[in-house]
Amino acid sequence: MFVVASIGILVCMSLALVRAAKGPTVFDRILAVNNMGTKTVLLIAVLGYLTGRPDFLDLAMIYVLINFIGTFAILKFVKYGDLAQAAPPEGE
Amino acid sequence: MSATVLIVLSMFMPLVAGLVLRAFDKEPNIRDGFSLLVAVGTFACVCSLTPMVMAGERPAFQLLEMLPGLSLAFEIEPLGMLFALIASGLWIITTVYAIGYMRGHHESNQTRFFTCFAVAIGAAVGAAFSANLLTLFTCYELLSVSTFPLVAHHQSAESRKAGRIYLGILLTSSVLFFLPAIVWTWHLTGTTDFVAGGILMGKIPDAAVPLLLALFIFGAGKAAVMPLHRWLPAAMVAPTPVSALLHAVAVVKVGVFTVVKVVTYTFGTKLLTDTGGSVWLMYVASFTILASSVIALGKDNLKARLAYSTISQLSYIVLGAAFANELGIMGAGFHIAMHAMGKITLFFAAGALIVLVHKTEISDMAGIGRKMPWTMGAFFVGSLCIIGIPPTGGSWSKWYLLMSAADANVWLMGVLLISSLFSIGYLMPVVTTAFFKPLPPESDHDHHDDHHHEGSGNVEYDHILCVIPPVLTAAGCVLLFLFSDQLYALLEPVMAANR
Amino acid sequence: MNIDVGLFNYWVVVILMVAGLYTVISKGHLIKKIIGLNIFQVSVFMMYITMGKVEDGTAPIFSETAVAYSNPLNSVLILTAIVVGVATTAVGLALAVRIHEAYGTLDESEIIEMDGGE
Amino acid sequence: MKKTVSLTLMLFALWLLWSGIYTFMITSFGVASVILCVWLAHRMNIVDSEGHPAHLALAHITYGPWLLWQIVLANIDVSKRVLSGNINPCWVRIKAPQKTPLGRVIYANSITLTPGTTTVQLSGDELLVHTIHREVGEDLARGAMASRVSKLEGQD
Amino acid sequence: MGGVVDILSWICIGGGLFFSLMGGIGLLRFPDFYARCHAAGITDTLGSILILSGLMLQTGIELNLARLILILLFLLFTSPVAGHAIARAAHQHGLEAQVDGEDVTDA
Amino acid sequence: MIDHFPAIQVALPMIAAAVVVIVRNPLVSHLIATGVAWISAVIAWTLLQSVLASGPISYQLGGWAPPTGIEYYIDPLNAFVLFLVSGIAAVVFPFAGASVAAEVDENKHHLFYACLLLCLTGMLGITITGDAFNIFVFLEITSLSSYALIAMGRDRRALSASFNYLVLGTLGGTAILIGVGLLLMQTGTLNIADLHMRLEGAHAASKTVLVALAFLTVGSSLKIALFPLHAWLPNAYAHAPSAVTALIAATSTKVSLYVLMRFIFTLFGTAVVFDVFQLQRVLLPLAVIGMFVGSLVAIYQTNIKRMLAYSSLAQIGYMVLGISLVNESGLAGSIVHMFNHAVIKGGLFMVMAAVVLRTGSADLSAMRGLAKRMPLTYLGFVIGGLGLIGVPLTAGFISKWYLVLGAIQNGMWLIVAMILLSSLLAVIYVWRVVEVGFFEEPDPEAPEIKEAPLSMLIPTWIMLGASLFFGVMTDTTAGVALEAARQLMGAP
Amino acid sequence: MKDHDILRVTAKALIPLIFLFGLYVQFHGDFGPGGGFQAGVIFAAAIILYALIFGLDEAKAVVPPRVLEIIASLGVLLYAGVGVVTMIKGGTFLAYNALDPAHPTHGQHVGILLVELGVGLTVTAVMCAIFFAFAERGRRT
Amino acid sequence: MPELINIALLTFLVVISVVIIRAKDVFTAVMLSGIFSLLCAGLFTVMDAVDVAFTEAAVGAGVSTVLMLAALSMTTSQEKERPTNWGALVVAVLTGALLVYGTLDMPKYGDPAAPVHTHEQVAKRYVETSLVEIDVPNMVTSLLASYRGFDTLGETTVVLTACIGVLLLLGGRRREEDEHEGS
Ligand code: NA
Ligand code: NA
Repeated sequence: MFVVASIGILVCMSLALVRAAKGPTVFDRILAVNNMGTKTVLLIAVLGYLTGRPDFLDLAMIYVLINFIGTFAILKFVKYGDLAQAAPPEGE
Repeated sequence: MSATVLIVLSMFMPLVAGLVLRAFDKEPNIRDGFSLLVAVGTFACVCSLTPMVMAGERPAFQLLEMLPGLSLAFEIEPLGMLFALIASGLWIITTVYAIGYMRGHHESNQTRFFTCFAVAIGAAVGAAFSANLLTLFTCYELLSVSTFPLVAHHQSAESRKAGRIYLGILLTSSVLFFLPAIVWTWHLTGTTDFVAGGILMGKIPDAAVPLLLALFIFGAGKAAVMPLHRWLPAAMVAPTPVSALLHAVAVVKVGVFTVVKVVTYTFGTKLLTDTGGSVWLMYVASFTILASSVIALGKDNLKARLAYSTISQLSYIVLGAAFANELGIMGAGFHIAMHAMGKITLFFAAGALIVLVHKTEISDMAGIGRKMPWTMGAFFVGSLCIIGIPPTGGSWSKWYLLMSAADANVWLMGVLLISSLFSIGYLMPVVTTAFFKPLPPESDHDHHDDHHHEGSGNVEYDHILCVIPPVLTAAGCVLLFLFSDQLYALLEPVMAANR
Repeated sequence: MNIDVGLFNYWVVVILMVAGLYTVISKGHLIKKIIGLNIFQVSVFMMYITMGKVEDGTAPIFSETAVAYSNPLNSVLILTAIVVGVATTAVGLALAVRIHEAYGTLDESEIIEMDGGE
Repeated sequence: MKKTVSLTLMLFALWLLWSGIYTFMITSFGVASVILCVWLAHRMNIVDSEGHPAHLALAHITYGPWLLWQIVLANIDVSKRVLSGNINPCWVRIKAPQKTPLGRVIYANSITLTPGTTTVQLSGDELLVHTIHREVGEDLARGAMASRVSKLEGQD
Repeated sequence: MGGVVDILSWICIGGGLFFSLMGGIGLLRFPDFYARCHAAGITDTLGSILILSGLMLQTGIELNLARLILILLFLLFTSPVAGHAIARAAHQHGLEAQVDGEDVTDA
Repeated sequence: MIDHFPAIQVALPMIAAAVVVIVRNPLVSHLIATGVAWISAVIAWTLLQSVLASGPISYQLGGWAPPTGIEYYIDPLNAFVLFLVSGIAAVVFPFAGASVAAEVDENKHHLFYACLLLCLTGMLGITITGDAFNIFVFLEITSLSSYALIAMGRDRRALSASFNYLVLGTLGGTAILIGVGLLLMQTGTLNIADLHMRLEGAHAASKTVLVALAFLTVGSSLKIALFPLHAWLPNAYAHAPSAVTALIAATSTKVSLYVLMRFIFTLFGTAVVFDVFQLQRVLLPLAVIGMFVGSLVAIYQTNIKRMLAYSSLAQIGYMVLGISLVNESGLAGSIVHMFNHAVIKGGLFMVMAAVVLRTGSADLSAMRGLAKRMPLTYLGFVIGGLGLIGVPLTAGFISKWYLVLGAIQNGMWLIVAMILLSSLLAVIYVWRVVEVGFFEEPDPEAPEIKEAPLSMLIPTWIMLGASLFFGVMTDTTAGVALEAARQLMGAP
Repeated sequence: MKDHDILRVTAKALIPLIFLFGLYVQFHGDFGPGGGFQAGVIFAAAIILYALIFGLDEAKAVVPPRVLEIIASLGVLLYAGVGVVTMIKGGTFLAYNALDPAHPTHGQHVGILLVELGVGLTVTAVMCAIFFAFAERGRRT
Repeated sequence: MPELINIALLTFLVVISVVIIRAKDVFTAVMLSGIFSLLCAGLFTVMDAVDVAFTEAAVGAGVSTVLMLAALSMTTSQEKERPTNWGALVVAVLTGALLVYGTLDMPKYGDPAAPVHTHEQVAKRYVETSLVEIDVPNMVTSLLASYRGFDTLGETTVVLTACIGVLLLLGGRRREEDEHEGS
């Protein structure tokens, strides 16, 4: 059962991966990557059950955090990194 | 004083003096006086060792162990004693001469000159006293390095190029051939010590003997066996006292000294005669003798002619070693001394011509002998010594070599005779030109004018410091003829060991 | 049900290493090189972890129900290696930033050109 | 102060939930950890009604299930659209009626959380929302969710 | 009991997978970035909720249940913020949406 | 206390680095770094004497006996390298002061000294450990600190050089990681002695072990900068701050070479490496090519730091050559050349640091007539240069002696000629510099240049004095090297 | 981004939780996955998130860079210090048994706790310091 | 059947790495490398290396990505067009071929009899006696902090070194432009 769940999640991830690879805009990629992150959280959670050690859910927890912070870093980069070329950022 | 102290003093006095001299950069008189003092002191030390060696002692001293089982050690045997005497003795005279020459020539960097000079003599004495191949090699290289600044002394593009050729050939040959020869010897025998009668007997395959010998001979590039002779004429750009040092006293003599020493103390003449390992060397040496004589005949520049003469004369010594018999060794040993004395006389004279009347080409020297009778007279005596005509020492060495050839390879007697004729041919015309051709008009001097001299009017033909040395050495040539017994007695043990 | 994967893991790991190595050597953008280095290193980590896996084993944290544990040694080594990797990445990125400030580019060949071909 | 105490308690409760190991040592580490967290939070100046909306905890009990239901409905709706391809995107500009920034944030997040609507901008009380279909947008503009969130805020 | 819970758990996970798949397909199919945001939202919300619920059903009353709930809350708390932030960034960046007709307003 | 010297050897500079970061004061940092380097040298010397007197030392970190825990294992070889590294550091650290003050921002001095200390920590750690993975960890400490130190050079090229080194160094480190992993897979252990024991058995000739050997060799060769894996070295040496160049050039490649020796001789053993896998057939040609390429390219350099860097390539060739001769003399030559080259090259780079400090350039043209202005410094260059050539009475000669002896023992006459020819190339590039300094007149318009400060001259001359000293007093170098080579070649 | 309500509110709520999670990971490394290193990264992540949302200056006010340098060093000193103490107590370097010879496992526990704490301190401080360095450098573009 | 997931994840990783290589925009490559790390972490979980998975997620997907983005924001994310570097490809593929050759003698995946699991004083001891000797349930922690505690001290030092390195490189004021001109 958990194998099926994992495989299912993996399939979903592959769809997101295609979007991440295709783009076309940066934001599509960010969206896809963020989405993959969420799916990885689910995958890890399921894997805990699959390997018979569900006590490792802390792993999934850290994934959520990392995904969140990572997304912010990306956005900060997009906003101040790329836009800085066009116009200076308004304060920090 | 004990022998050890004397050995140390005779080697290290010059070396230390070289460093101390630097302190007197601004005080030329103190500097030159000090140089002379050290030269005399060194000679005194060497001399006081002589009776011991003549008495059959072998004073020895190990400085330190350079590699496990390989030491930097010194032991005085007759050949080395002879060489040390020549080097330190002639150093005194050369110093006197150099002071006159350098001052007369207003040379710059005189301190560097005297420093390197002192170090070179120290290295030469060290080489003479060395007890093993490693020590000899060390001193040999020290000599190369310390004489480089002397050759390149003028700092001109030409002299730097000459310096490069000089150091290039000497270092290349020694590192490429001499060093592996030593290591090979060590590998074969487990020692590099000089032992009377040689160490290689029974430890080396017969076929390898000529090869190892070749490595040693060409490794000692200072012996100027063709084709490794190019450094010698190149080094002619150096100031004349340097040429004297290079061609008579230290450098070339270390080369041939090494050859003789290796033949007698590493191979042993018996090994060479048994295996015929040195036959090839006889022919190479003979070729060098003849070829360089022929070249010398064609040189108009006096120093260049003397240089090729030197190449030729050195190969006499190598030839003596190659004969690998008693008389050959004796002749080689004798000729080290005789050629030193003769050739230094010639260079002193040539230098005097340069510094006093700015003559370098033989064709310009017409009649100069009448203006400078002492100088050119000395030149004449020196020439006799080189050619081998009595009453000069050169006649003895030539004689021994001739006898040795009769023993080893009769055909090569012809080479010796022919080359003697050649040497007459390239030396005597200088004397005849100087004495018997008329002096040209004064105006000819103009094109020798350089920034040291205001004009040609104040030519000083007989500067005392430039005249006394050649006269002294010329006298030495005659004395060596007279006291050959002592020399024979000194070298006799070497022959005995190679019987 | 166990599928015998045999050496498949290792082979894929090798493919990843090749990809990483290729990126490092061939790419001109310095940060991309660092990404390549990361891929290369991570695939090595994977090699270690793969060899540490024991069939029917579980994570090497004590558990009443476990029948076998996978090898903790490999995990420990790779923990250290990961840290080393991120340390290198940080220094490499800092260098890249400084290089961009100094040269105005991150392209390797342009930098070499500006250095005079050294 | 009230906020600090409740944050402390909440964090400690969280520790106990996470930890699962209730030895004296580990629990005292927990106490120390919580104190450190609170201290740092104070240093960062983030212990306020925004950062720690304890006062809304009760309100969420009713709002949560309602929102969940909305999410389910919206999911089904968007899934259908994925399959059918029936989309007609449009922008929706509405005012957030909530009085506090926190309230507006909850409202904006609720909008985003329900698939089919995404808050793109929240400036002041102006909301710009992208919707997958005009119908969804018009539905949002009617303000059912807005009043729910306002009520939630009002329970304070 | 076990059987019923398992079936429920299956249904939850299956449903979660279904919605995730829808999200994935939407992410691929939808024509522009803003529309794809909505598709991504499916996975973020119902997909996660159902799958994690399925796991919760497998867990029983223990600490891991609390962990799962916390993870779910974290997810639900952070994903709209992230989704919003991405959309906002795109909007500020000037990314045009393919929209038909007038903006809808509440006025 | 003495029992714990192995641990203190590594822990002391590590702790000192952390303390220096906290202290922050530049002067105090410099003093701490210098003091620690001196203490390290004393400890290393004590360890060396102890190993020579009473055999190898094993120190069990964490109290776990090997192979369970990590072991420090000190035999003559690594005791020798420990002394080499800490000895060089003891001279270079005090020397660094003037150079660092001129080349590094003042508010970063403490970080710079911390980095130097960490570099030292790493090198000592690599050398002392008996655990294959622990080597990797400390290798990375050394590498990371080196990257940062090199990048501190004034020229922007220091940055690109450092980046290059980072990329290649990381590839090298990772290659070592792969090699260690493959061996772990085959044996289940990381302890070098244990690995050796287990590799002697059934796995000796397995494909995995062969590949492990290949990766370990390539990995260490990258760090050694063995031709053709040397691309990082010339620029790194040329553009790093002078004091850093002196330290790294003298020690870093030596430590990596030590690692290679450790892998070849202790881990795999000569039987596996040379009899089964015939590694010498690869190393020997590479070493020889490296010797010539390094020397030939050095001849054409006008930047003298770069010239010396290429000369290092050639010298590295000698050291690897010694390994690939597979006899005691060759290996002893290699080991003793590690030491001798460290002293010589360290001294030469210190001379160049003084030159750069005074003239602001390492270019040959800047050195015209410099022998008059900076006589002691320039004489230092001559001494070092002679050592590089391998003139008797300098340390370089000792190395050449053993290498030539090793080659002759194998009957490899061509190799003998190669060794000697390549040292003649050294004559050319050294003499160019000597000529320019002594036999050309300085640019009359150039500003008056003073002799280097005493704080630089004294360490420089200590280093060069050592190159002379160890050219004649060889008990501690050649003697130990012979002993180490004997043990490595498997003699009882 | 500071004035952005949604992010600000979210961050304010999340950061204490992340801190706590980091500390949880720090102290439960003995029982489950995690330990000093992971804890350090998580802890630093919270600070980085704070810096991302509230700005670098605010973050530096909370944890000054100089303090980070000191903490980073203290971590290493703590770790190495444990080793020194074990040496003084008669064991070898890092032989925790020597910390409590009567109860070796207790010694191990104490040792492991302390060294993990050292790792955590260093990693937290270093990750923050590195991020600050990058952010500071980038700000002036 | 976790092997299936294993294979699927590995395949994913290969695809991602290819996309990374081909991506012209380094920004995309950075984001994908974050995902790469996340998936690796998943793989590590399947292979029972939970601590490693934890770390890889935090480091690979978190710290590295953030730092790369920070670096990119100061530099440029556009990569210059370059022709395929066949030399590099050959080197990389040869390295790979060598490794594949090396795998041929390796124990199979998961083989409990592999030497790495059966060394009496190493793996076996860690698994079997660490609970007695150290009494910590997480063997990785026992190993990391005690049996191989010195490695971890080294690792911590590496971290400190990186910090010092970055501060040396990026700390303080920037240098003037003219100082950068090469000599
Ligand atoms: Na939504
Ligand atoms: Na842990």
